[in-house]
Amino acid sequence: MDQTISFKQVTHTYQANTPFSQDALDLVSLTIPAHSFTAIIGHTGSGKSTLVQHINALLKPTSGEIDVYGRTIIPTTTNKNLKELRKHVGMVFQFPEKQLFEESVIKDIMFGPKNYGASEADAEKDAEDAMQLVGLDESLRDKSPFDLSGGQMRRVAIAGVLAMKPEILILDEPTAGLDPRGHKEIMDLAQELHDHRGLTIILVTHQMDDVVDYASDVIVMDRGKIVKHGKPSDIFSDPKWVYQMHLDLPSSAEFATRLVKAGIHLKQTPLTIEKLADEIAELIKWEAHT
Amino acid sequence: MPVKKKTLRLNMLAMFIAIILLQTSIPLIGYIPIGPLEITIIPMTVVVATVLLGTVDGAIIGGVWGFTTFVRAFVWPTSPLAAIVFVNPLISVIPRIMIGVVAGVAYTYLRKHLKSQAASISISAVLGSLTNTILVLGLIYLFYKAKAPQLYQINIKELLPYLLGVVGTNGVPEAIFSGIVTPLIAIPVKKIFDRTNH
Amino acid sequence: MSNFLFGRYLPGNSWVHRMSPQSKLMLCFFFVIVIFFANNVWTYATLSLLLIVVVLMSGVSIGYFLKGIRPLIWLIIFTVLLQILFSSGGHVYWHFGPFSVSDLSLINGGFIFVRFLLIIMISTVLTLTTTPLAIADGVQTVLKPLKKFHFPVDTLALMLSIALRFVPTLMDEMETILNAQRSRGVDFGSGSLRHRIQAAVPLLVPLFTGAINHAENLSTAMEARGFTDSEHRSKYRVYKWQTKDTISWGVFLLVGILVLFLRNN
Amino acid sequence: MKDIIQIKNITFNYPDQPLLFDQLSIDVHEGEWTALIGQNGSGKSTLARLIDGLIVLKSGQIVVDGLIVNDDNIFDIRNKIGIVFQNPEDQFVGATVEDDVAFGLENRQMPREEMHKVVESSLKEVGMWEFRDRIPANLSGGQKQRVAIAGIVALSPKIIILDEATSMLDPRGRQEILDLVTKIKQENNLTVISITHDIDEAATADRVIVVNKGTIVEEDKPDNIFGDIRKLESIGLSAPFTSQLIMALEKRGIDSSSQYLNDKRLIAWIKQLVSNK
Repeated sequence: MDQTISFKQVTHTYQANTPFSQDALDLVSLTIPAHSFTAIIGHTGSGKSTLVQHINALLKPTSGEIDVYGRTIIPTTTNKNLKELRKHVGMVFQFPEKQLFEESVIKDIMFGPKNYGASEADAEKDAEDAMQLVGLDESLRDKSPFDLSGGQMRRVAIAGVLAMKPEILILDEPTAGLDPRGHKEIMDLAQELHDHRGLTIILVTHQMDDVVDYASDVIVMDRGKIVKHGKPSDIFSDPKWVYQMHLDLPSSAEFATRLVKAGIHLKQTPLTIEKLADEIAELIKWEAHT
Repeated sequence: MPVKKKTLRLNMLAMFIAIILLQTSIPLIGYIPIGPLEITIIPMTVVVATVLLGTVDGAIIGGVWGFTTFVRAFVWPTSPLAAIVFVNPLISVIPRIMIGVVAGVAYTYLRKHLKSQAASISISAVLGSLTNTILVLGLIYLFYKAKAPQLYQINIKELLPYLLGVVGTNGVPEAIFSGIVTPLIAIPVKKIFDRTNH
Repeated sequence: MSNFLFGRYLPGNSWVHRMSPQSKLMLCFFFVIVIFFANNVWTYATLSLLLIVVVLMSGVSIGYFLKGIRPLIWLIIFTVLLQILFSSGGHVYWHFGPFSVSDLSLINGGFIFVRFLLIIMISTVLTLTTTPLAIADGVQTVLKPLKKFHFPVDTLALMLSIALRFVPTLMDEMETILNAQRSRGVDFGSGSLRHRIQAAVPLLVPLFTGAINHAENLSTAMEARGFTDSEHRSKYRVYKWQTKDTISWGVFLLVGILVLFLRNN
Repeated sequence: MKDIIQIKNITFNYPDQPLLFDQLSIDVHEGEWTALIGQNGSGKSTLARLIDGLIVLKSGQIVVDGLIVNDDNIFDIRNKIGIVFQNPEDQFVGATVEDDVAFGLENRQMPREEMHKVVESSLKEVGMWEFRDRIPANLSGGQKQRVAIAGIVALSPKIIILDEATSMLDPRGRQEILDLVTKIKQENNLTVISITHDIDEAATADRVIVVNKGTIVEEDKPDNIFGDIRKLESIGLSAPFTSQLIMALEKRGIDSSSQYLNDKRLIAWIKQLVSNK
């Protein structure tokens, strides 16, 4: 079976009289290989959320075709055929803690697996595994999710998605509102899932530092179209273009452009602090030798 | 009442009004269609409001739903029943207010006499829902017996069994439904409410 | 999505747009009351004529009205059929069990149809030319006399305005919750009755808890901005009574009197 | 320099929860930008609410511009302080942008004609005048925060508190809000307190107070605080970008001998190294 996510000429038009009508897709074609870590970036309203919601068919295309690991979604696909697909595509929405509703942590996490037909015992086992994976202490198991801290609630929500054992995980700004420690923990979890559990990760984000630190591929969207798809180094090599897209550079690249403005010329645009330090060190040492 | 409590009450009521408005305009969270009939889940919202905010505020939220039903019967009726019956403000508003009153009185009493919070909420919800059904039925009967002027004159003598039948067959599953689901919703929501309301 | 309250307003600058919301609101009520008194061709014709004038004065193209009525057409037809089949008296053309069709019931059916149209059209004019906020303000003005009886009119108005302001917010949140639970395998709107009923829980609990958090945070923010109580505040938005309102009232009252003259007693 | 806010030996806890502050004291200097940093749950936001009298102290005293925070003074104090809260959605009271800016003025029973002038000038100040008819649902988070700032500017306070005001915005929106507050602070000679876990926001402050578990860990100029990356990380914060770069350069044998430099000075230093040697 074809292990990719592919969009073929996908268009999505919202009802013309809603204020969101610009947030649509316009003949999008792309391929995301399995086991990749792909970041989707673009300014607000560029169509990122619309794009990812097609991957688990929360939205259906107005025209075109989407293929997710061999399962096809076309405009006429009926809801009946979607459940099987959604089981394989986990979706973590922005502020996912807002979706919690059960009386205990474990029950909330078991909700997904049970909906997809797992027995009580299997669902519980999967939920316990998911708790461990996101680093929730076992003692929280029977507590009400509403008695937890904000950071813990978010883990419960993410565990609720992971318990369904998805092959593809979509994360829509998973670190919004978290402090630096919480941010790092969630991003490290995404990396762990990608590196050691073989999940395909699709990350929607505004944080360019996360893009260069974690993603292998980047999709840039603008006005419902894909304007670039490549490695982080391809995307950020042209600062002017990045700014034109109303996007930011990663901190290191941004700092590098300021160095250039100050007359210090680097060989290439560094994307991480380590690369930047290398370049500066080389420059200083080279100067020192002459 | 301290300012803080007063402001919070104002905003709680505002949020419940917003939810009622949403539920009356979005079927998915307001009505569950079963065959030709539909069960409304809005009485449950009124009961949740009553459990959180007390009898008076529950009655206010019920009244808001009633008023919305009334206005809607003119502007955008959901069924012929609504167009014929709910254009009478007494039929559209009073039963809805009484949901809050009955559920509130019942809940206050049951909380003192029953150990289980879930059971108290469940029984109050059933009573609240039945109050709505019985009052709507009773008032329809009363008004049409008394030959009050109507907006759409229909020979009600023939139609009355039909009207009573529709309201009745809606009312019973509605009450059962309220009894099962309301505690599942009210208990976690009350937890959040009590935490913010210290 | 059948939206009877929101997203219907069409910005404009017509006579009707510029009238004060309180008089639009009251005139709408007045019109509906006058309809109660119509009972023959002449009275219905008079009211229809007034309605046509109002629609023309609103500057809204007729297409919007038709679009507004289309979803209701089956309901109207059904109600009219009920009227025709369940009326008694007059010359009976056809009958079967409790059903009968007579000349009188056909005429009455016609009147009910017109009545339905008139009411829906006049309220559509109101919602197409007035924002929900202005309607809330109109309600506040209309209820102002109740202040004498210590009815908290201003509190009610503020509550209503906050509720209206939060409807789109809660609607967005509801959509996200819906999608989140969908991707956790919930099928909304299908399956057994028990299943459908249970599906309300994962939707409504998050919706309510979110609303409570909004209420709590908003209370803090309002007090930080110097809010104490709703009855002692000045008002930024005031809709003044204008000559347009007086003229419109004059016309409506005249039509009302005319209807009383023309009706069969 | 005058202390516009004096927090003296305060103790506070929420019902059924451990003490959040135990004998905490902080002074805020007039006209300065003070950043209060700490991870989520460290009690930073509670402090803002205590200063504004939105919640009540257990013991100790807070003095704002010469007035003790208590029930009698509360409205005078709220006239002196404007708070921009974390969630842009939850402080937007009015149905439209201009109604929202007017909300605080209505509370103070300002006459209508004056209100219209003030609303206009405040919205122009934050660049949202063209958006005055918009409803909040059609604004971005950053735009809503601008409206919140206009609502504060309209009341001409002496102190602005940013309570995690940028944490829910994207990086661009964040920078725009900080630039706006900086501009308003300069024009009106305001005191700013920014409560944040964003180190880059704190780096622009005159003074930084690090709070952890309800106590002050450190209180100093940003330069002296941001040098110690490990210490910041130990309390759940990250170091500013420049500190991280300096450390990376140290690893490569390039020693700055200074612990912290802001970006301008760091660029100058690198330039000097490159051209001198």
